[in-house]
Amino acid sequence: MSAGFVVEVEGLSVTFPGAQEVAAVRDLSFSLPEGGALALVGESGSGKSATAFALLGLHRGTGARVEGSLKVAGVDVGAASEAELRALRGAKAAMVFQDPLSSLDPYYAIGDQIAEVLRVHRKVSRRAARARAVEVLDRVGIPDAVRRSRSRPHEFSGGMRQRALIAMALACEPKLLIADEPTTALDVTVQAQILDLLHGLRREEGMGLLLVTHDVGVAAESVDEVLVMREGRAVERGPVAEVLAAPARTYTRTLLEAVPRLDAPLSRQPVAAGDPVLEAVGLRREFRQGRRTVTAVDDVSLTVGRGETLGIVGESGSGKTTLGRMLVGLLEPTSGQLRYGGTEKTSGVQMVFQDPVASLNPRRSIGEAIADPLRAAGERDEKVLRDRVRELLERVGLDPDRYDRYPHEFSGGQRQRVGIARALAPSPKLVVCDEPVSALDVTTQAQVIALLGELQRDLGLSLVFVAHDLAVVRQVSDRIAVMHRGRIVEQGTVAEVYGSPTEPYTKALLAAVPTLDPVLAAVRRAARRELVAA
Amino acid sequence: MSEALLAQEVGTAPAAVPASGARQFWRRLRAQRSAVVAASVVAFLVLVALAAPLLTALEGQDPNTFHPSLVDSAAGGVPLGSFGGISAEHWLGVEPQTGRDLFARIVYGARVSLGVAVFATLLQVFLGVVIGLAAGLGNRAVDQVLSRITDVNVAMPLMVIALALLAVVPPEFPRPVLIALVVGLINWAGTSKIVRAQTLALKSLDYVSAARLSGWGKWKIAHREMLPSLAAPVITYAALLVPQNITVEAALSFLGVGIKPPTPSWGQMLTDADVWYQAAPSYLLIPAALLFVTVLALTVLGEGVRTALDPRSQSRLGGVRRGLLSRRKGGAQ
Amino acid sequence: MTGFLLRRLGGAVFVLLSLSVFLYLVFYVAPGNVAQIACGPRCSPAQVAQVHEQLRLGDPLWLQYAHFVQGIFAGRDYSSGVGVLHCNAPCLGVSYQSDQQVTQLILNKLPVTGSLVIGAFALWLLLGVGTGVLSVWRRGRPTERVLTWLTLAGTATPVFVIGLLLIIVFCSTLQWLPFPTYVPFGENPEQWAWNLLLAWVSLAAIESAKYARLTRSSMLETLAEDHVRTFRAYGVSERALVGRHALRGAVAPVIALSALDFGSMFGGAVLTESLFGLPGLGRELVEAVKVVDLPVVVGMVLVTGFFVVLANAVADLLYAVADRRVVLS
Amino acid sequence: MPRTVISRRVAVVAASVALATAATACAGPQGDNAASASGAGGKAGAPQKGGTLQILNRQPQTDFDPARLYTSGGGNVPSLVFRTLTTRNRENGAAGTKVVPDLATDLGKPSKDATVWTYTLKDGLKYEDGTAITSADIKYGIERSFAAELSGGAPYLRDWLIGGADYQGPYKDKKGLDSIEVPDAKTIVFHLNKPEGEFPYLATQTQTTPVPKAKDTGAKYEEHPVSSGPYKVVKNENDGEKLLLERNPHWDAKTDEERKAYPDKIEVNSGLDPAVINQRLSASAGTDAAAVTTDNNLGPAELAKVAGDKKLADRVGTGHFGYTNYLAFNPKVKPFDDPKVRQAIAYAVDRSSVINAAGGSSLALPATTNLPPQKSFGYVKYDHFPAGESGNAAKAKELLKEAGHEKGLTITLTHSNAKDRETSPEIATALQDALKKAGITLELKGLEENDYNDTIHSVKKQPGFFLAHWGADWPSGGPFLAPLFDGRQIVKDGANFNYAQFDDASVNKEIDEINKLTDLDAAAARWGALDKKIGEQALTVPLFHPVYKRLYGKDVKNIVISDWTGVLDVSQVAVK
Repeated sequence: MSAGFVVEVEGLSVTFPGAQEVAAVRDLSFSLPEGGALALVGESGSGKSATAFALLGLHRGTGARVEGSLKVAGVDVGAASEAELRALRGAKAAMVFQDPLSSLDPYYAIGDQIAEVLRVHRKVSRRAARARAVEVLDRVGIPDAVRRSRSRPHEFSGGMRQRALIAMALACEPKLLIADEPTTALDVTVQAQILDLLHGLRREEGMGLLLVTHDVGVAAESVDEVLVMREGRAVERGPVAEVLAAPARTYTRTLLEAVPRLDAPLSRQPVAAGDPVLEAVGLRREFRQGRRTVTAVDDVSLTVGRGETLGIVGESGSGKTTLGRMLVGLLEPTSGQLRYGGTEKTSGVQMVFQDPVASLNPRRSIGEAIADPLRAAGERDEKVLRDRVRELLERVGLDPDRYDRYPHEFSGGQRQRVGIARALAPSPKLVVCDEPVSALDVTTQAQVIALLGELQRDLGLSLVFVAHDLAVVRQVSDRIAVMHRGRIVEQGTVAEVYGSPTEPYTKALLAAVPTLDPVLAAVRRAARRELVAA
Repeated sequence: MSEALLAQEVGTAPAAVPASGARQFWRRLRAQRSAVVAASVVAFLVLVALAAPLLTALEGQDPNTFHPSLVDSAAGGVPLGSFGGISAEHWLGVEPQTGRDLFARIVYGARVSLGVAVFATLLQVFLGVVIGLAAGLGNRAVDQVLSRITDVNVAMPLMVIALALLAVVPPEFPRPVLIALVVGLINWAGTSKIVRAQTLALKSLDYVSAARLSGWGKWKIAHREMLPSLAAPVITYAALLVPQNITVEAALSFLGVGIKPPTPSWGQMLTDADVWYQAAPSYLLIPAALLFVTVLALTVLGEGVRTALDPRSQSRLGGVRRGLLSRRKGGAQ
Repeated sequence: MTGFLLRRLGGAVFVLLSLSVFLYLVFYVAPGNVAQIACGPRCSPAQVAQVHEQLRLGDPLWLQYAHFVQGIFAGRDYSSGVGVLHCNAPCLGVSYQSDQQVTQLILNKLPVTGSLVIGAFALWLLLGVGTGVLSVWRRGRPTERVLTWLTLAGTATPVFVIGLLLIIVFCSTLQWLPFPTYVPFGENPEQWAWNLLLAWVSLAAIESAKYARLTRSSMLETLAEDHVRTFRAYGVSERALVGRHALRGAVAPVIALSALDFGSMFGGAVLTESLFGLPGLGRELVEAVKVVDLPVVVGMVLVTGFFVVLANAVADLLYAVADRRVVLS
Repeated sequence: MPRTVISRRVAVVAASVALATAATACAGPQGDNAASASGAGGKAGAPQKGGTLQILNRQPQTDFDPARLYTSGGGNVPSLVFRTLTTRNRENGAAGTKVVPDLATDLGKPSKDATVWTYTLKDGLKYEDGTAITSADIKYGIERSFAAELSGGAPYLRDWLIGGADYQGPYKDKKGLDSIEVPDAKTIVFHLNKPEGEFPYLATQTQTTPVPKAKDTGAKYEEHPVSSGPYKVVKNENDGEKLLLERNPHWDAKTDEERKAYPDKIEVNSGLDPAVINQRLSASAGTDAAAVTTDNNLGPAELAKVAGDKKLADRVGTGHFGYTNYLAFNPKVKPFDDPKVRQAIAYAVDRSSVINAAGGSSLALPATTNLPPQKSFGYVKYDHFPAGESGNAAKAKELLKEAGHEKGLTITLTHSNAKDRETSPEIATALQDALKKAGITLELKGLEENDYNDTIHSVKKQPGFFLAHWGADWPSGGPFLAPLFDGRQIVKDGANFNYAQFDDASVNKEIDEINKLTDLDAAAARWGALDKKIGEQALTVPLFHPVYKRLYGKDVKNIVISDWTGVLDVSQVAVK
């Protein structure tokens, strides 16, 4: 091992063969000193994950072509035998994955899974391995580790699972921890806890950390250095504070600018709310799960005025999506009333969905999808239809000539634009956007948000913006409603809710949002610790 | 969990199936050598069945003429000559006892066997789709009723009910049609379960929700948004049903309630031939081998269709890679 | 759990009652003079009328059905001539043709079908899962191709073809095995097994193909899942990935399918029973249909239907037990 | 291999009454010619007592009750347990068609006009429990057979005994049947409503088996019928599927000249597949060496195999049972009302292809008469419409032309779907092919077995043209011609066997006249003549008479096959 580097990468290229060969990583070089922390930051398709996988030789046997020299904890990954590779994996370099639920075997107890990994690398008895499993579970902060080690993954919450996965990584005391989007699937408060844990572990165990993330904020919180990647190449590399504060490259700058910030100046002038286009009173929705009844939304009342944007924030399971669906009439409330500008009929309300892939029928052209509401309204004249759809496509920034194309020919952001066009087609008064940008890269995200704002201004639309990301919501909303366990716990203007939150839950949420300033991040980490301690 | 098993059988949930146009489907089907071979075999058999009158005219025989002089009456009617009486006039020999031409009976039999299987499958698919859709789209009560009816359908022993039903219907009713009807009527539960499960899955998809917001009615949505997505699993399942139904026809004939003489069918021939395995082995082996080859080819083709429609099972390499790189990103939800 | 069982029970009762109603209707319109068949070919019209009355065939359909249902819950009395015989609840009636109590008849046939199904079941599970695991373990190599084709061939072979060939080869040509005749287990366990062997093998050959495919596809699916990637990334060997993680993923579907097949086989092995001269439920059923012996047909279909319904419930239950992520509903 | 076997009673309807009871009775050989039949077949050496005889059968002995059995001559297995007033002569060939005394001392003493028949029982007759057999038990046994619960037997007692038509059996009618008198424990007197010279034949049927009233359990009696014969039922499992018979110690060979009873035990295993039975018999391994079957013939395919194996061929018993397969017309239906059409069809029939379809010349003999070619039936050879071996299409066409069908004729033949090679599709398709040559288009209407039986036996539904068959309940012309051609036996609202619905005063009168004869040889001659006369009407087209071939095990000796049953007699065989 040369000069105390745990990772040395020289001229790495990863190419996926296929009808269209994809060069995921091109000529990438970097190194990570022992005990150091590096973040690979990039948007989708930047090759950051392919790089992480290459470090453990996980491309072997998949047909992917890996070139260049790779040294991890002293092992030449390219030349190592299967057995040598296996000895590397888990023991010297361990990986933590994005989705903790699917990354654990659903059929075995957590403790057994950790013990299995341990026994692969160390000649220890089953009993000793189990004991070590409990030890590491305890280490990552799982309460009552002895008992919980006998639980299966589905009996854990998301954060707990991620802790368990980290415990597994710790089991063999590796020199390097590779964390691949470790918090992307988690709620923001949980994300903060996991990042804190990783931070603590790195300091206390002296492990190297390679963090792979799309979220600059997450990187800012956790590492010493960042490597910004784009289309398989390194764009910029440097100490985290430097790169984030004074990016040298345009792309880095664009990326940073696109990241919604809690501390950014408010771009919107609060709109004086017009007549209410939507009034909800005492909405309640129950679901039956087997014999239990779960209340997803509980006694929610809200009003949306003409031209106004109401932001609804909440973590997973807070009931915000259920609420959104009730507002447009996709779900019947169990009780409560909905009035749309004086009538109870669901009309003039449309929705933009979260997943741009799932919200378009893959078997129908986008033009047809957009024309649907018009046809349903009784428009039969093909020419009128076509003209209107072309107009809409143009309005959302798409080439109107792509009327007859199918969804898979569009990128995620473009598809979301199609979704918006479809929602606009019947000239609605109100559009409910359910996490419209959470599936998009930050740069795309910013564009779509901008588009929504523009449309709202031009068309006098009212919007309900449902999202988990506090910064995004802050950016687009006039008023905010914070949801927690089916109820609205706090409601007010952006300035009120973000500036002087009254509810502890709101405070906790805001405290958990990662910041782009590493120094501030450290301060807030300390604050969080205090909050937990308190 | 029977639905889960059926899902395993037909592959993926609809949401995961990307837009695979017909062209893409053919490309993926053609990429599999076994499927291409199987498809050729099936095509050949279909051609043979269609061209039966031509082929027999070529041979100069027909399936129903007796040739008492070609069998040894005193020895029970075993064909004279070697290999079951194979000759220039009778390419595959003759049937014991009657002396009818075996080649002619086999090619005509192909018509019945394939026809019945295809028709029965179409019926099963039609009923399954209608009932499954109705159950998936209807309200709780409709779903309950239809699901229970489906359960009843599952619990019906095919052979027994077929025996009973075949006995009830007047003999004037054309048998092949009847058998196809009965098999279709008794055996649609699998399709309807698949369709129901997929419909329920589709119902929760965003693009279906979007269509609802467009203002379309329930059935219009079913027709426009769901049916195309149901095609993949249903076609896959149907491709596996066809060979099954060929076997069912043969089995019904085997139990004595199949196609009525003198109409030949492979099942019928096997039934008649089974006792002759020692005295006239070719009489048994030829239809048995044909049945085997047909069912095998159809099964392989069905597998191929499944693979072509369900890219998830496309290749192991792809599977592993997708496994590695899936869920790269996505909402924090 | 209790709710699940109760709902299932309700469903089962509905299914079974519907089946019996359906059969009553079908047989009501079925041709064939039941009384004449029961009486004998040369009975005089007067005698036939007597039998007709004795079997209560003159009752309206609904009343016949009501008596049938009553029999299930309360038992029935019928005349032996010299006295009154009682058929205890659950009484499925008395055969029109042989005067036997249907319950007794079923109990007589059940061991035969049971012997067939249980033996074949064990064999096909062993063969099927073994083949599936082997083909996954050797994936991409010639072994897998051979196994894939073998299982395809198994799926494609009708049971009577395979059974016939086995009989020809082993009983007729090689004479290694006796021509199959059912010997009760209690009488001679060894002969029982030898006589059933070919039947087991033919059923298993076909069924195991299904299991091999299911095992293989479930395992491959599991292998493509994220958690297997996790363990691969932790240095766990391919053998352990296949044998421990992937196989575990196949357990639930295999168990569920087993339960289903096990249930449906009780009424569905007609051909095998026929072919191997096993006087089991399936064969009896087919024969009863042919002589319009409604009580026997209804009784047997109810029993086999019961097995199917039971198997469905057991399959769901086992699936949920094997795969803890599933919620019973 | 896997023929599903239909249940016994249906078989009965389908097949001619007697044969179908194959399950219980019937069968026997007479070699290819009388020659081979005369010498007892089977393994050489004198038969010895002892050993266990295995019987491998298809049909279980579901009805093991003498009241319910429909057997010819007392049946085969039942005859081991049930003795009757008279019985068939247990000898090879034609000698076996004689009726001989069994429980009775003689064949019965008729009154002068043959309406009263008196029987005296032998001395020393006992049941298996040692109690004496009385004539009252025989009367009771007969009365039981009138009960609806125990239906199944032949119709003759009901038709012939005074008051029989209205009697409902001893359970409903405790008073009993007055036309059977038992003046003392040894004597039984039957009063008939008309002269019946063939009553001794009827007395061979199991209904004349004594049943002790105290032991009668009604419908359950079949589980353990009380034996009067050489063997008693020790085990009866699954409704007659497995039987074990052991010697009845109270049976006295001195009272029974017919049953040899060599084996010590008899085991009956039934419910077996026909092919398996034949395979086991041909392998003849282990206990199967001492095995026979009483209900399973060799099929054509198996025959082909046996033909090539001399050793096996030696173990085949061949027999002839009085039985005819024929085409039946119902002249009430057009165009079969026209005798010329019927004759044309008779000319057009290709018997060689029909015989091939029936199993070939070894299993079927061409038939041109209704009566089987046996002396006891009074067989008179005739061929009124000679078709030759393969049909006379020219003559048929000519007749059709005369009948106004010069452009050809399309008719429907109704047949059953049973795979019995009798009324089955194979025969129908063979006819279809043959009639085509005469310009007749034959459409086939195959009915499921029940439907078929229901249809052809119902005067209302009966089609104009169908496949049928008939076997005699005893070897005489009476039970053959009377049910088929006696106008008074047309049953309007039940099972009718006079398919032609033929009612001719002179024929009816002749039947009555013959029935008066107690000289059975004289009667036979008159039956033969009557058949020839009826044949001129072309009401039927006789097709073939079946030949039975059955395998038996290596160790089986003393094979006796009478023309009465056509199959080997299990009461005669020895396994030592």
